[in-house]
Amino acid sequence: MTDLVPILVVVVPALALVGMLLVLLARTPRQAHLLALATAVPTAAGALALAATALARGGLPALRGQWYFLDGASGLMLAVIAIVGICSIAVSPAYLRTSGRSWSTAARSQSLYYAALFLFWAALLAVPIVGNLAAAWLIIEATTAASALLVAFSGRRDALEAGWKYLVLTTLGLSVALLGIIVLAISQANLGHHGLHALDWHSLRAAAHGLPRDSTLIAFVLLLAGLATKIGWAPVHNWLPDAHSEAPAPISALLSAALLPSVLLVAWRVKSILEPSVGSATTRGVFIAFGLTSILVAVPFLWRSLPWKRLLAYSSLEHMGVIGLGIGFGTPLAIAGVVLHVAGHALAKALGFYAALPLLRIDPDAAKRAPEGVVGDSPSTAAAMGVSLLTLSGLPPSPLFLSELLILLGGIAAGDALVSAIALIALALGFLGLLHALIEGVVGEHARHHRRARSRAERPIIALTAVLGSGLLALTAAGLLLPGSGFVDTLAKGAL
Amino acid sequence: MTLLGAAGLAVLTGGDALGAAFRSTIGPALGLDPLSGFFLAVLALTAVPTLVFARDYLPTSPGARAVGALTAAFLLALVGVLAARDVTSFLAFWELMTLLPAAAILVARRDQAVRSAVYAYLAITHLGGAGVWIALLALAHHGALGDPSALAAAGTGAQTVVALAALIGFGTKAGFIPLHAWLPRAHPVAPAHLSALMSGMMIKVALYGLIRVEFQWIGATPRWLGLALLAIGLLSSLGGVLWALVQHELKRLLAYHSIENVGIIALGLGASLLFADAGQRTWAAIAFAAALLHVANHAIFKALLFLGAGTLERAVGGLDLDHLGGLLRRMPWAGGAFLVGSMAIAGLPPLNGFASEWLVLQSLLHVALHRPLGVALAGAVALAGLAMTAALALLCFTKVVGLVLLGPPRRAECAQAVDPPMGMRAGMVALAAMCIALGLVPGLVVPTLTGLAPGVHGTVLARHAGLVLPGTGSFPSLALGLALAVLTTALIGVRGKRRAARSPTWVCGQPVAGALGWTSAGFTKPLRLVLEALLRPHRAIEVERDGGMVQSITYTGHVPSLLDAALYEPAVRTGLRAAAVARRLQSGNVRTYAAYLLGLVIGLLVLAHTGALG
Amino acid sequence: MNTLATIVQIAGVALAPLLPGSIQALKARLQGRRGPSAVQPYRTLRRLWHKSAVDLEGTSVIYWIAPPLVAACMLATLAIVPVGGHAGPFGLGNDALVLVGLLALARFALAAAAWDTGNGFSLMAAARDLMISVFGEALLVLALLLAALPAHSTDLRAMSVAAAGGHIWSAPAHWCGALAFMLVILLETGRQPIDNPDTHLELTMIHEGPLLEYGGRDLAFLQWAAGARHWVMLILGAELFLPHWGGFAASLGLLLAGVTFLCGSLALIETTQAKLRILRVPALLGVGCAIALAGAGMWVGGVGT
Amino acid sequence: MNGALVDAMLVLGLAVIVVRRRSVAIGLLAAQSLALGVGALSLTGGRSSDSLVASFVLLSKAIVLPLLLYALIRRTREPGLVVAAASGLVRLACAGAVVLCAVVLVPSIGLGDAHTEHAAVALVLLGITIVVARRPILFQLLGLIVAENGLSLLAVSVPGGLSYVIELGALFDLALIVTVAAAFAHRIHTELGTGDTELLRGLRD
Repeated sequence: MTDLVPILVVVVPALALVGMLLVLLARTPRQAHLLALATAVPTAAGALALAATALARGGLPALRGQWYFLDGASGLMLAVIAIVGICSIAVSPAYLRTSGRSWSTAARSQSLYYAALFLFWAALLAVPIVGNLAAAWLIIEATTAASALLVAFSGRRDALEAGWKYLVLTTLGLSVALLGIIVLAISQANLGHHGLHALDWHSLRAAAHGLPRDSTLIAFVLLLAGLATKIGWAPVHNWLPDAHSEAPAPISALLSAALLPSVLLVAWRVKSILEPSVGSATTRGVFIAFGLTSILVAVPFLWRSLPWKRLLAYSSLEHMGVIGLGIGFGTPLAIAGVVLHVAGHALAKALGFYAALPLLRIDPDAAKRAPEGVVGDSPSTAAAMGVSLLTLSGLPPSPLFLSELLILLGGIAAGDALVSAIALIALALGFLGLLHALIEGVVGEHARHHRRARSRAERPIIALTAVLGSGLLALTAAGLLLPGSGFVDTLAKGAL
Repeated sequence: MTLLGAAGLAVLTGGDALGAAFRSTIGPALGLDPLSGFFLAVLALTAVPTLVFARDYLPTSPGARAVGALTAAFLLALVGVLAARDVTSFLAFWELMTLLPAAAILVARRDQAVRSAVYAYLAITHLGGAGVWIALLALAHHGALGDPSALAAAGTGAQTVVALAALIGFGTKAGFIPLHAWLPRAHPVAPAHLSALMSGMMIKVALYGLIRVEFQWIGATPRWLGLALLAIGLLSSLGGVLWALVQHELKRLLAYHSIENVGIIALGLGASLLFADAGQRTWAAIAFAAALLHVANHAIFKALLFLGAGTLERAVGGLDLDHLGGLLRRMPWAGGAFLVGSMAIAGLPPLNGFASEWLVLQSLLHVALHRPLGVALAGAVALAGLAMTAALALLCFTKVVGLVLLGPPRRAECAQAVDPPMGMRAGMVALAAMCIALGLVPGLVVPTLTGLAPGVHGTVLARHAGLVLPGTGSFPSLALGLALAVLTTALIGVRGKRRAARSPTWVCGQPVAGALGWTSAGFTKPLRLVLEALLRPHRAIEVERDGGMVQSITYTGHVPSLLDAALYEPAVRTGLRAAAVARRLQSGNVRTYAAYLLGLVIGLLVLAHTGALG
Repeated sequence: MNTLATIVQIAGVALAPLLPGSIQALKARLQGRRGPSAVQPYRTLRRLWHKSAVDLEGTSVIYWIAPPLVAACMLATLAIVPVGGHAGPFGLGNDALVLVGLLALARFALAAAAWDTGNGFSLMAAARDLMISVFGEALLVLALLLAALPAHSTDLRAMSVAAAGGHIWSAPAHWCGALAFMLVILLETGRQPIDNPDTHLELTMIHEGPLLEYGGRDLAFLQWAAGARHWVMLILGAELFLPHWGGFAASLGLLLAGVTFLCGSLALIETTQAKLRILRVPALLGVGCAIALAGAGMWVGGVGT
Repeated sequence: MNGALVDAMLVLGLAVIVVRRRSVAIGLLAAQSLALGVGALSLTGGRSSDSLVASFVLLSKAIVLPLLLYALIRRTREPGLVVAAASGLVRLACAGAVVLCAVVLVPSIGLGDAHTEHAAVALVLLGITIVVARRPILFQLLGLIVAENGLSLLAVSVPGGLSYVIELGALFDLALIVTVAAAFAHRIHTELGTGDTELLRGLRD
């Protein structure tokens, strides 16, 4: 398996790009969809194969080549991106059928949609495996271009607004990050490491001790500030709720479940390579500060009765905060929690966004208003929403319960008992909002008149709920084995 | 369920631990030790009759199948909390225990009132639950689950934090005043068997957690904790019974009584801590046993009463106290059981309520016998308070018995009420029998319970039928019960059969009319007048006149819950207002957002420049 | 001497009605009337014994069982309360707090019976009785606590022994206890200023109220129970809070003296005191509680011991 | 790099904040990009060919982007001048303050001359400031490009030149972004009839 890796790491993103070209050739929407699936399946398979290889290596040192770098974290992200991506492509027709006017004529717009989606996906798949900081930056920037188009796909005024904000803010943020990268490059150049490979993860890691502290600190700060914009950490998260609520549901799923964590992964790697020269106190402090702020900022927004997708967006903010906190704590327990949290959050959030498709079909003004008593109209949609909400609010037996427990325990172990306590209380406060959405939105009674769901249209969401739900339970079971496993310990050591 | 109960009983009597011991690891582990065994046994004692009851009760209610399944899951969660031996599974089952009844309630009914009640329940308990999380995570971190020395090593600071967090966390779930606000909301809306289990067992499991942490895991317990428990207990018992007294709806009344009884248990526990602090092992064990005995008793008679309430609701529809009556004659089985339960909860000899209250009273009295002065006075005050509580409970349940079971039927449905089907009857009668049995021979149980107290090996008491304690003129419950029975029957015999013709009751010669009937508000009027300053009752009288002639007079009165108005509503209001202010962050203006970014970058640069980032 | 104590205790069953009778007689004397003689209660009981009991429409078993139950409770208390520091082998123990429970049971039986009859006057009285008992019970328990302090036990025999001798009177706590228990006696025996046993106006009744719907032997039971309550309370008062010392015979004698003294003082209070407004009573009892607490504090604080 | 050019870039950047007409602003930007390109060219002496390529790319960008933007404003007619967020002086003052921050806060990051370092950082912050200070959608676009010029400035002055792969990649990415952004600007214009971002406030809490 391992010897296939160098090929796979090239093939997987390449396949996605091929898919992009193919769908552009499609004549009819139907063709486009078939072509999309046809290429998506092997792509996902390849990505999962890579992920399996990476995860199977457990505690062993990471695989790396001239251009790629594959460790457990990359494996995790690959798996998440692959699964969410293929699900998104699978449900896309359900969205396109109902989508209104768009950039151009319907037929073209659909293949454009798929093209942009594949470009986005390809970039996402590349982020965790690329072995170079600068290259990672380039790819992230590329995701911005692709996803901005997708966010504004519906062409509605609000969608344009959301897309514009997303574009401007993330680009600005990323230029700040690039500034940081260049500063690093300068320091490397002064150490005599020239050229691109001076910015490879491992060469940075190797040189880390020699890097001058001041400029490295500046670089770290700028990088974090920049990436935070893309991760959606408070206080620079503001594009996130708009983009997530206006984008097509499949895209929102990718944004929330795949994009944010993979950028977070990059930030994590920056942390672990710069730790030797900047000092762990600083790096931990910055991460914990971002995490805690995000959780606290999310709470008041969750308390408002929000439209479904916007609610999920703010819960993404909260969960990015939790993950950042876990990485900041950095103890093996916390890292185990982070790993579990990323996976669990991805599945639950994706399911939630997919549930938005039938929801909007039943109740079109759910785009603007909080849902009411969905169970009355479509039990299966309600079930999907319920599963997603219960998981996101960290109740057993969901994996997020376990991961939050692990992260908080890790926090106490790291000596940040106070931070953990605050985070815990903030999470409990945020839970109130999700709970309200669950009780009023899902099981309540509805005042508005709705279309009743046709049983045929229910099938996909039922299937998704079953699959992702069982996946979540499996995660919980797996999560019990995580603590103390070599896989986690190597991650915690930040060996790159 | 029965099997589990048996297992619990076995472990309880066997006195040795079963399964895994406590550990501070993540991996799940289950096991039992005598304390969990005791609670498990109580759980079984209440759950089995309740389930028997539910078999005939459920099928006629909406979503019966789902509710049944959820009930079973709920019971498993309760067992899980009792059997959990590691932090993960404990917290997991803890959350499930909170969540499942809410789900069951929502399946059964979904109207606005129920939803808001369930929301309040989940919200408050979950917020309080944060305390449980903090306490347990801290314990787990110090490896102090099941190892008292570990936390003691961690220093008094950690001890205090854990103790407080646990007190708040478990206290919320147990319904201590002022953390009780969810309880009178949630219990009334649940189906009868669920209310029985929630009120009977769920809050007891919370107490189980409290005992675990405060008595076993935090090492040497500080004196302030004992005093705090006394204060909380006093507040809860008096407050609970007072507000129960002024309720007009039976289930709400019962819910408030749960608060009262939890308070009594807290009094026992506090006394035990104070004894332990003073180094009096025997009395510490006795007070502990008193608390545990009351746990069992309350679980039994509260379950009985809630089942009874459910039955009555079925029979006559609606539980407004002023519209029941005369049911003892019409439903002798259910009514009789309900009567027994009421007498037991009112703490009347020779029923089980009196036995445990007598023990708690004795413990408090003996607290008051000992120096230092502060503790002694606290004991004396608590003693007086408990006496008042008992008297108030007596007043309250005299009212309940009178309005529900006795006198003329106050509504047409009551006149046609009949006994429920076999299963429901059986469940209630079984519980009533337990009330009597435990009341007659508490002495057989108490020595075992004293053995459960921390630092006690074996038992400190000899086994009798009655309660024979040092420093008391013993309470031979069995003899007393028999004596009362024999004497009463003898006197009845002496009285003979001579009776005059049946006559109506004396109302100054007027015809007996329903309008002359005494109401709940009327019966508690003297007390309301005396405690007007505290209870702040609202009352409104509307007199309709027509040409000087009074056509109709309508009286409406209710007593607001003081704490809701004083504590919860302002807190919620300020919270929401603050949130609304905070939401201005998301102004919708892209330029503002860019400004955030600029500020963030410059701010971080400043920090780096000033060296604040190390 | 236990046998003697037993005899006295059993004699109490017969002697109990004598106490209210004698109090009434004394009171009449103090008021300068020629009232009924001290044995009047016995005459009443004989009369009632030959009347047939009333049977009410729509009542249940509670109404039927209440009077015997109340009487049974009082019999049990008679067995529990020792005389001269000794009690017969009735096997019911001698615990002070059990006494409280039995009194509560009797109270419940009467109030429930009142509900069963649905008679407004009975209920009015029952409500008042229970309301006052809320504070009365606290006072009673505190008074018992004060008596238990020197004995370190709630065993009535030990308590009466500990209260013997003169040195106890040097402790202010004992005085407080005596004062508190005097209030308890006033309350439990239904005397002025708390209740007026002579009233025939239903609206003012407290202890008499629930008896309204009873007649014949039922009423006889209840009347006797009222007498028995006098007996129990006065004996307790004399045992725990009046001076006694020396052997059993002496203490029996002093017990007799004490009871007579208490009867006299009750009669005196009833002649001199007007009846208190019902809503003022809790305040009075509250003051009693405060005194008792102060006493307990002083005792534990070691004042005068 | 020649200090005068750097200063010129800064001044031009500041000017973009102040000027009112879109066409003028685009002119200024073109000038700035040209200055950057020339400066890059001047640095190529005695370096690898990468940097030569890079500088030529920069120059060509200096030509292409302004044309693209010009085309954009030709296609999107503003009904009238968009009301300014704040008066020119205030904007200038803010910009000056930001530049000062950059100068004060940024320590030596290892590039030979502190002047260029500060200028580059200042330009990036200036870009953000433009977005903060200017309402018209086009100006926010210009802000992105100014920031990007700052980055390129730093990139080209790295001793030994930052590998052209990065530079080209960055340029490509940003060009892509700019085109996408231009497309957005056009759409928004047709949607709103004006390029005033104050109207884009539909999404808020």
